[in-house]
Amino acid sequence: MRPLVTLLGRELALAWSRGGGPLPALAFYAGMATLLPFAVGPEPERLAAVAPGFAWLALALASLLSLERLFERDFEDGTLDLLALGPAPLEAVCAIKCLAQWLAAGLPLAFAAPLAAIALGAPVPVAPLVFLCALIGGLAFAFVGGLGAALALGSRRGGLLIAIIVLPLFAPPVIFGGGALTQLAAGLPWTSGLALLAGWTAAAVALSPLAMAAACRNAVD
Amino acid sequence: MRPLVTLLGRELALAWSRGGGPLPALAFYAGMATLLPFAVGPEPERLAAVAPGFAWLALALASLLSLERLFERDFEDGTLDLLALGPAPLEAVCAIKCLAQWLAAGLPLAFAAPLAAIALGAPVPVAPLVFLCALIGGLAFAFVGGLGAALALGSRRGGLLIAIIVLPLFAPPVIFGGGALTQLAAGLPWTSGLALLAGWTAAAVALSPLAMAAACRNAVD
Amino acid sequence: MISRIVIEDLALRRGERLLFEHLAFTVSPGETVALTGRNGAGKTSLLRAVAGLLRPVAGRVTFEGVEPEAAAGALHLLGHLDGLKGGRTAWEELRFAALWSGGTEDGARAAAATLELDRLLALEVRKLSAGQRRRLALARLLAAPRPLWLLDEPLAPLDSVWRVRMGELMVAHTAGGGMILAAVHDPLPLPSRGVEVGA
Amino acid sequence: MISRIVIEDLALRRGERLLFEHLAFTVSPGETVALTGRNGAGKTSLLRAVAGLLRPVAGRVTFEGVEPEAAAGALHLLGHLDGLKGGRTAWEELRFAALWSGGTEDGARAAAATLELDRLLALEVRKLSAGQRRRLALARLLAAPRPLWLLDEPLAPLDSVWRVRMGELMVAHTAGGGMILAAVHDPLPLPSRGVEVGA
Amino acid sequence: MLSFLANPDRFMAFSRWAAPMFGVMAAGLMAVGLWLGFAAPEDYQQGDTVRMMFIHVPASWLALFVYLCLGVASFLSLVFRHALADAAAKAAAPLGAVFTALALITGSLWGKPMWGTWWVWDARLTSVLVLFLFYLGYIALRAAMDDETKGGRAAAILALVGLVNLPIVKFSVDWWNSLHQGASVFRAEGPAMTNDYLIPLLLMGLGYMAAFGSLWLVRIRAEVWRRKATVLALKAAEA
Ligand code: HEM
Ligand SMILES: Nc1ncnc2c1ncn2[C@@H]1O[C@H](COP(=O)(O)OP(=O)(O)OP(=O)(O)O)[C@@H](O)[C@H]1O
Ligand SMILES: Nc1ncnc2c1ncn2[C@@H]1O[C@H](COP(=O)(O)OP(=O)(O)OP(=O)(O)O)[C@@H](O)[C@H]1O
Ligand SMILES: [Mg+2]
Ligand SMILES: [Mg+2]
Repeated sequence: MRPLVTLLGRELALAWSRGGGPLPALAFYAGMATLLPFAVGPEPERLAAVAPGFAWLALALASLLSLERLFERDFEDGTLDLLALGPAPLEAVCAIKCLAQWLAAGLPLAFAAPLAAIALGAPVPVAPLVFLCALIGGLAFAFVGGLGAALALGSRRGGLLIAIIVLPLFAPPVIFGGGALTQLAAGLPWTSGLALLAGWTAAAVALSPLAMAAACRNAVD
Repeated sequence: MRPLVTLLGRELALAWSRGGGPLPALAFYAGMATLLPFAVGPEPERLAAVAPGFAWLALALASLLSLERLFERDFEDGTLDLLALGPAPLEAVCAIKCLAQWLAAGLPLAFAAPLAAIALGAPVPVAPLVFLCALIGGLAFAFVGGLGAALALGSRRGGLLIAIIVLPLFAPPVIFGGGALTQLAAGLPWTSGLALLAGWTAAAVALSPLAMAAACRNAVD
Repeated sequence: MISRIVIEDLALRRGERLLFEHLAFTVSPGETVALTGRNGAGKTSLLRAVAGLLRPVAGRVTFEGVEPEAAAGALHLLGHLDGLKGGRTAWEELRFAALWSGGTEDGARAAAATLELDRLLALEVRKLSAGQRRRLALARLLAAPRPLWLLDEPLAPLDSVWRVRMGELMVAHTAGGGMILAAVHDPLPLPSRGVEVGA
Repeated sequence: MISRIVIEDLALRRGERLLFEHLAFTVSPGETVALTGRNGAGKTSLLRAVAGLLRPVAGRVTFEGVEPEAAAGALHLLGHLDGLKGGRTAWEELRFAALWSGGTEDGARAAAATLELDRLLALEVRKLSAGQRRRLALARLLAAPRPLWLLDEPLAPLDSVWRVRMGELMVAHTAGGGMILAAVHDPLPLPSRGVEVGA
Repeated sequence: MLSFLANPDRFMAFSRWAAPMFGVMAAGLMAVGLWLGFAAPEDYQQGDTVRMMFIHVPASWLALFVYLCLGVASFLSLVFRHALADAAAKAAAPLGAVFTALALITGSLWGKPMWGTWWVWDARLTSVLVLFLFYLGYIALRAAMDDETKGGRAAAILALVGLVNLPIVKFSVDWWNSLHQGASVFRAEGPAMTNDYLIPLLLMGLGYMAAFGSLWLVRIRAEVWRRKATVLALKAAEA
């Protein structure tokens, strides 16, 4: 356990300085909330209707674009060798990396998302669900994004590949979370959407480390 | 001139493979257009109303998140020294880098943005304006984003710095463009918003290379 | 403890090219083996294969006396790429490497003292000179004791004084039962057995 | 043409530390100067100062015979960091460096032939061995002719055969009126004048 | 069967006559299937457009089936490092992409008269699009790696990950309410379709299957030959 805790500390510090901590997340949402009225027109009820969904989608896009390079640095500067020769299996290393990424970037975004939704006029009762979706979904995005990043290691056209690989894996959680949000807005039961999201996240967290580790081993070879 | 053309070719190739050329842009928008209905609900008229604004916003976000690291690689692997010792002033080098980034990533995004807006049901007459905004605004985003990336070189907490530096510079063009789009949608004159956007872009293209070059010299020293 | 490392009938391929075949030698505790060979002969690839990062197309590498799964925990690999992050301080990097490889913080501090890095520990890695950076990388070997050292041109960026010091530290490691497998272009400043790769 | 390079009363500072002061020497056409000194003495920093990338705190570097603005165009700098991108092919990198430094594509091809890189040009840089990669970096010196070469430990990763070959190429460069300023820990395989940094 | 074909020489011998045979079978089955399909009576609701079914439904089946083949081949190549399995996976991907594209195109052509729209973002349609993206991702990932074995392995990992999408495509119509109809042929209670439609549909399905088998074998053979050629060229270059 001890080495993994050390690794988590290091990865957190790196992700924090790479992503800049919670401030960019907040700034990102602040910018979105400022702009949206301009883009959609300022009628409050129209804004309020799309606000939660926007907050949710913006989270997915932000994850998509910032997770891309999770492994590349470590691959290019030889750190991946060091990690592969450590006391923990590479699966655990990959999981820790994604977890750190989520803690450093996903978690602040999850806190910012409901604030942005409310600032845009979404009804306050929606906020907890936005938070829950962002919290759970962010974890899935982190792990799935890490998988894309690991698979694209050592290839030309990294960005292209990651987008193509990750998009199909991002679609289901976005659909589940969006479903829960629209159901809630329509006054319908929304737990099944959230449950599906949680299930997808659990599957992603459980399975993608295996694929990530295999991809890293393949890249290091 | 000859070396600058060579440099443009190289930077294009790098930006192309870093970003993956036009396909991720298309994939990004395809993903967005796919997911937006799920996130905000599929009612066509609601979608149509937010579509142009969303396409524009997504462009800004994509630029913000992908431009961050424009200089970092070159700084860390010594290429910046090579570029600084070349036949062209560093200002031109920086401008070329931003231009290449725009050609390789911004331009495809500009073509994809109106398509995404239409796919989401925006009225077809809005499309040319979305394209114009994306085209002009993308150039401003590229140069301003490059400035943030150059300023953050060699500092710890790069991400944080970039966010703080770049976001205030991103806000005005986003607001001008968004304003033009809502004006058009409301049947009001929209040229002033576009003119402001063009003015901002011209200022950014003219001034930011000076600041970028100074920041690079400082980092190399 | 590892009682011996046996390399038998080894063949490595990179891309489409076969680097070498039928390579065989052993490393016993207390021994230093210097790998020599032309550029591109496959010395670095061989070190990576011994570390288990590269899968040979034929033959095998056996660590006698330890389980195959534990082999990775018995060695340090110091390659051309030293796995140091320019933006972190020397101490952060050394401390992490020590704890990650099973050492302690005190071990890291002692290693830094041995390699006279104390004054540099607060600096960011990217500010170190080439020789200082290499010393930091070498400090990781001392920070967590592991019997086998796989070194890729370990002494090249060091000045003459540090080459001698490092030679002494390598002698001390082998004297304590350690093993060293080093790819070199210049002779090592300690008694060693040569193995030529891809001759 | 540069008639001489004069370094007068030079002092360099990194961070808070003064590396050296009152350093003075000259390099004339046809001369090779070998910079020696302990790790961290400031050899790399001196090379960067001569290239104009680092601003000295005192003294100056003068390129006699050329405008100060044209100085950067009269030199090649090959540092610890070689400015090669792992994801591009060797040929792409060499070709760009040649055109960027005022050379031609034919020059790049000739340089590759001289350094026997032809077979490797299609490979991605990250796949080259350390010595092959260094040869690629050295090929850039030949691909675009510039009178002054600033080299940071240029021969360390090369095998013995290539050290000799590279020595011959350096002799050829100085014989044609070129100048070489090289930071080294091992003696260069050609006649050179030594300057000790930070003694 | 699999272990019999795992031997490259036996595979080459087998595929040599099997590939053309499957091709002939495909032509025959599809000819009869189309004939019967056009002879079948018009649907009382759908009119003539019902004939789209004979193109659309088998293409959709094949889109799923080929992915399954890709997954199995990828698994074998990853676990047993079998070169032939890798070649089979490589050969299957573009075929699967074509079948998926065909399903998407014919489906959306059929959707216009039936649902009044070319496309809706519902679970079945979206999950098939996702399937198409997985095929594209597989092809792109392979193509982007200089090193063929590495590219093959990375792509195989992706193919295995994509297997989770298969049940989603299959059961999306049951799990979410969708415009698209549920299963009417392969279901627990037996087919819900008159024989007028069922027989040509099944013939077309078999025909598509045979066509896939034939093209797949041909592509694997080509890949095996290509690899032999590169090895020979390398030997010649080194000598
Ligand atoms: C782009 C749009 C469409 C897509 C992507 C699509 C996809 C699919 C897929 C993947 C299957 C195979 C399902 C399975 O094996 O369980 C299928 C079957 C089928 N589709 Fe579509 N479809 C589309 C449009 C349509 C339309 C417009 C109709 C007609 C109203 C239609 C009618 C059918 C029928 C009758 C089946 C056979 C169901 C069965 O027997 O299992 N599809 N489609
Ligand atoms: N992925 C790859 N694809 C093709 N060739 C490769 C790949 N990786 C390495 N090579 C080649 O393998 C050979 C062996 O490289 P290696 O780094 O093992 O050599 P080395 O003996 O360490 O050389 P040096 O003394 O220069 O460090 C080189 O010729 C290199 O070009
Ligand atoms: N930005 C910086 N801030 C503080 N100190 C620095 C900075 N950059 C370099 N140094 C220090 O300056 C000194 C000189 O470094 P330099 O790279 O010039 O040495 P060198 O003579 O080339 O050594 P080597 O032989 O190890 O390559 C080193 O002690 C280094 O730690
Ligand atoms: Mg090597
Ligand atoms: Mg130095």
